[in-house]
Amino acid sequence: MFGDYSLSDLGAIFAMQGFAGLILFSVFLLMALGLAIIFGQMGVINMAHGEFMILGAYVTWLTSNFFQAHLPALFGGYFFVAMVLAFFASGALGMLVEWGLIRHLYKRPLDTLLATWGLSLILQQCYRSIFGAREVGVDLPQWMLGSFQVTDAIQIPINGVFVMVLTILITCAVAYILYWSRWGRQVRAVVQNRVMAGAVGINTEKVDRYTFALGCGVAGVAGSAFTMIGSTGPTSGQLYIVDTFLVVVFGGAASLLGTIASAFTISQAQSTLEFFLSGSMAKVITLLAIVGILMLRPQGLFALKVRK
Amino acid sequence: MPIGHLQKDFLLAVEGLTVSFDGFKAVNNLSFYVDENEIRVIIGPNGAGKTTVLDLICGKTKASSGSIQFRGKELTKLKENDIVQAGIGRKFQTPSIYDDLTVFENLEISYPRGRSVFGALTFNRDSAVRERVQEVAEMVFLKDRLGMTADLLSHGQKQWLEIGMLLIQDPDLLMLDEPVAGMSVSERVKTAELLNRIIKGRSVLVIEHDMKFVEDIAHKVTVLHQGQVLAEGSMESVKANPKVVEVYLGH
Amino acid sequence: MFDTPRFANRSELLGIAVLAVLLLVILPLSLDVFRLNLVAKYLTYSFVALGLVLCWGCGGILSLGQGVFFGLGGYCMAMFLKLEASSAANTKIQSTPGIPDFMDWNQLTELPFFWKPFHSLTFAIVAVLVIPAIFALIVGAAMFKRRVGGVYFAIITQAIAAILTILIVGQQGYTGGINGITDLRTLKGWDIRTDHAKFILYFVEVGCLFVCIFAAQFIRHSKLGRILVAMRDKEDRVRFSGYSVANFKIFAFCAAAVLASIGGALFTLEVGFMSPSFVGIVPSIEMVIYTAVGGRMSILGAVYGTLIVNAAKTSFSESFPQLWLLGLGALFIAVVLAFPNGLAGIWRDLIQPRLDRFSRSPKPDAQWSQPMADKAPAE
Amino acid sequence: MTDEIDRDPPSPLRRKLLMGMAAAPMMGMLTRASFADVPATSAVNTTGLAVTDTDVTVGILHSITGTMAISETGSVEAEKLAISQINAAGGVLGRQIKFIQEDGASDWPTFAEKAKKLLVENKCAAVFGCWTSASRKAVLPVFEQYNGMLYYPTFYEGLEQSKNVIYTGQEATQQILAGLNWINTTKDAKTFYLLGSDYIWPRTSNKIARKHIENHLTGCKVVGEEYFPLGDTQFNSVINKIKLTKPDVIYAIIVGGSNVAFYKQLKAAGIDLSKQLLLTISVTEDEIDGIGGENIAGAYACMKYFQSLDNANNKAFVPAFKAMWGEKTVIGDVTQAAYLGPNLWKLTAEKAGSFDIDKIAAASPGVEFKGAPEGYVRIHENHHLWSRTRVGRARADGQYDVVFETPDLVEPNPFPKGYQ
Repeated sequence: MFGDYSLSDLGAIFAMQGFAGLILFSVFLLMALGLAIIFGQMGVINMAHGEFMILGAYVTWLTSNFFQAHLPALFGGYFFVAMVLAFFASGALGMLVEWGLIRHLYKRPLDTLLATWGLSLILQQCYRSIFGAREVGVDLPQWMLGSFQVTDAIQIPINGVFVMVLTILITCAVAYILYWSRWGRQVRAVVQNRVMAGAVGINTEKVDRYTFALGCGVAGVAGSAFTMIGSTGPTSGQLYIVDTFLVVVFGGAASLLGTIASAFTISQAQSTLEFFLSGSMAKVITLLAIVGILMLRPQGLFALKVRK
Repeated sequence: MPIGHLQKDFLLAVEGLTVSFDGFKAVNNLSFYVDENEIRVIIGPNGAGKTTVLDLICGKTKASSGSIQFRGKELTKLKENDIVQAGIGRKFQTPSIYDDLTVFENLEISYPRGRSVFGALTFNRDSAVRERVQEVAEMVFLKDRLGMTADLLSHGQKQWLEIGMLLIQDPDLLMLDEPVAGMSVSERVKTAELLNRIIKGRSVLVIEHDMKFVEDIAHKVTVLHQGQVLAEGSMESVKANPKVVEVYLGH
Repeated sequence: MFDTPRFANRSELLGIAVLAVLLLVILPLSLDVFRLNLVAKYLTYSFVALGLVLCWGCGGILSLGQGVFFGLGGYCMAMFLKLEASSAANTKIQSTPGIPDFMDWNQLTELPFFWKPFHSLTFAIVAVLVIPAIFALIVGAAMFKRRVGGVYFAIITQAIAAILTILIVGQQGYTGGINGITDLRTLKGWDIRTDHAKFILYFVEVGCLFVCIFAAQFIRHSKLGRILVAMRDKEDRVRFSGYSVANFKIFAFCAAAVLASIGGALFTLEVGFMSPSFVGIVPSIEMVIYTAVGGRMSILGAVYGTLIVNAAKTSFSESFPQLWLLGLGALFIAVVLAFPNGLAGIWRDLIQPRLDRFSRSPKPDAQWSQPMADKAPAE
Repeated sequence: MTDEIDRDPPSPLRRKLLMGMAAAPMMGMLTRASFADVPATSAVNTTGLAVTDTDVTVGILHSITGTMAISETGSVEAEKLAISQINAAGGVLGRQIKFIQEDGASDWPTFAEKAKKLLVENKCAAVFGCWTSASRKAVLPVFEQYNGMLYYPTFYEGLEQSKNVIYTGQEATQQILAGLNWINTTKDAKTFYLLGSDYIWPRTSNKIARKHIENHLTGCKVVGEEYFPLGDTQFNSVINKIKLTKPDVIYAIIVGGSNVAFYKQLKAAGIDLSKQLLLTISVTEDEIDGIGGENIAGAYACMKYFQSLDNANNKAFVPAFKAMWGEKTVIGDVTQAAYLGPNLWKLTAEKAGSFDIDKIAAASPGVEFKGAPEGYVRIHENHHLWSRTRVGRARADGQYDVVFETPDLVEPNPFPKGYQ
């Protein structure tokens, strides 16, 4: 298929294709980070993860409307405000859900799956009742549209770069919180031995609640960022859920590094396959490969061998 | 200890056994031998690798290197259920019984018949099964609890139930991980009595911290420290061993 | 005292009898054919729920891909019916008469090789029973031998459901794509669309259901059933009692797959088409909730749970569709939080004791198998 | 949604069934024709449909929950508007239209179940509904078996014709051929890249487009054809392929949430739709709402109706729609086609002088609706509509500028020779 093209054309395409893979990687990672916290650290299977993301997207939409109506001069910067709001909105909902639902189910992980599935149905219907059944279009500030012209043939989408930078920042923040902060140590202590952590004076309830809220908040930011590349509707969240879980599981649930590596592997595989095959087949082959590898290595890519 | 391979027919021969978890050698080049009808107690400070040794023998953990031979059969390559069928029974540290089933059903499941899928599907609770269950239940002091859900038993009764489940399997080598931990004094006495009764005709490998209990039952004691054998011999000789004293008091 | 009932204990026999009266007498007499056909449609899901009781309730293996097996069974049956409906005479306006219409639209000029055996009803029925079993065997063996379990198994089955959906939708020349296989008309010349046929099919289905209930009861009350429960509790203990845990899990998973597949095949007969919307994740999870509502350990509960949830869904959604979704979501949460044993648990904990007090009859074995379900399983 | 005219409920059961159903504004009753003009029920209804001396019941069957609710909401709104307008003008054959709305829940078997209910239990004289091909395929056997009448609003792939269905949207050749001819002649486009969501409508439409491009447009060729799973949101790879092949025209039939992702990513990748030709048949004003006007401005869409259409009918229709459903709602091609359904049914019933399904089916060919917002439509022998095809160019405000319209009505041809 490359016979007819000049070398420089091909070079440009490979550069952009590599970049497309990187954007997909950022998207996957951003989707998966929140879940990596909730599922990886807490063992809770949050099937409503997509709906938390969409909450972030709706918050972004509301913020953009507010800025358009009341602060048109500051519209260029509304996105940053929106992301912060999305974080807190999804985080707050997360806290509420943890309090009302999740904390009763820590000993029954499979049941969290069913309960959060119910939650996702409720949230979808709420979005539909509140925001309408149609999709909403989020207007982006002008500077986020378009692309950098690197050479004649290579264009780098600005919003792609934005998502990548955002992903790097959030990943670093999450890594810092989980692995270097005092609070992160408490989280891991609670995960490893709830009773003991409680006995040494860690407020396990609070740690649970804030961990869950953090995961949901990160999902909200992800949803906010995805308004740049995807749709915002009551059921949009469902599009992400299978991919997200596979990324986390494939990486080895408890390992942040694993999540990063698995997002990278899956995104590169899919993006490359998409270039050579049709979109549908690329998806099927990627999923099959993941399932196959998980069967061979059920603990995921990066799992510690632990003594039980 | 040299790996002198004596041509004596040991029941269990563990040689050069090593396992490492991410570089940490929980068991390091360990060798020991158990005779027919011997009661061997393994003692050692926390983290010495005692439970890991049992895990390795029964297949729960795979060895990094070394061999475990049971009646001349290499166990390190076998699956857990095949190891059991070869004649090894294992009791876990915390009572591992089926909370949702009755005492009768708990014992029945361990009855060594109908272990394949279709065997289990067509398994018939005939008089042989019932008699054997009654017999074992009597041995482990649970005769009048047969219809009760196992969940409702006391801690000590759960330990006995698990021992009963092993008895009904009738293994040649019985491995017990802290069988009297968490028991009251009277339960402890009863358990010692029980063990003394059931060891007839089989070998037993016990992990225990309770020195009084160890002295009561042990033929031979192996002291583990940092995954290796520190000392081995009769209880008296081990107690007199300065290295053992150092390890125990040093901690 | 310790005689196992081979199929059912007294209270279960009573439950089966009540169900038989309900399905064979009360519903057919009180409902018109349209509503009876709806009941028949719900009952096809209860086959899936039966399988889930064995595999999830007893064995602790949560599969979120039961739709795959429901779909496989349904498609096997639909392929046979479609071929019968696509006789050369019926399809003479096509560019290639004698092949299903969707193939013609996709420029296929010849019947694909894997469709050919489905000219035979016998083959189709065998396929309904065997293909899902083989598929479950492959998936189950690959996973359980590697000790993939719990959450991971659930997520992987979900991924499998996603893969199969994309494949069916994408290969529309061979599968009918997103439309599914529609416009099925006759079974060996017998028009399955008439009211009379629907009526007869209903009874055929109820017959199949009772056969499956008895089979499930047999498994449940065999030692294998107890091993499944034991495995859910303490997998290691079972392993160290000399059982190959993987084989038992594979068996439970295969049994659930075959039950789901029978349900799917009957669905195709009752409804007259099969579509990939059943293969996906959403219906698979909904079927889990039917089981949970009925009581995940209770075989009869699964049937009642399926009937009740679906009846509620239909009647609510006719008037308040929005409310229904909220209601379904709330039901999921309520069942998980407050009634982990579902209807069966409510019956046992609240209703039966009162009945017993009422009748004051001694009931030596009525409680026989109940202790198993006493508490929510801790996975 | 529950303001109903139900003055004389026949039975409590029936009343229950009608709960949740909406009906026309009260003024409908005031302007009703005098009773003398109303033909007797026994004359207009010989087959036991739900027709009384004062009213006639129809069904509305769309997804209002699930993924398809996004698309189908507009159709429900249009059908309700049409019904209320007809009622206000005196109803059909002197009878007010009552409707029962059912939710297909984006699930095809549910559509079949609800269709059956509407026909068997409610005896609806007509049903307005369905959106996706899959839902129509699921209900078609039901309508044929129980002899109902379905008015189906969506543009679709063709290859179907039924006595029991009136297709008020365009079939594929109507929608596709004129647009390709136009872009070939006016823009001198020679190479086409075909894209689609992976299901029957995009695949069949692209097949027709490919045959037309290869066999009927001289010197033109297809340089790529790609399909994506429904709901896919990642298009960067295919966008790179497009950049590599540099087609004159991107021919896109992507639907649902994927649409939004596709156009946003296209824009972000620096493909400027004011320079790169893009022709779509799947993006109506409804979809632009979700995509965002600035992301798709410059693209061409080929269909039969745009909200900005400049004719007297449309100038009455758009304000009426907005008055009923809000100033911000937009009207897309399918919404307009859904509006035709009740009107065509009314005209047909009046022509036939009966509600009987067989008489409606027989009377349908030739029925003209001169008040159609799209201008003028007429039912063809094959139960599809004669209609004009138009090309619009998307503006940043989410509307289309109509840049081309076929001079004559295009004949519907659901089984096009040479395109199969």
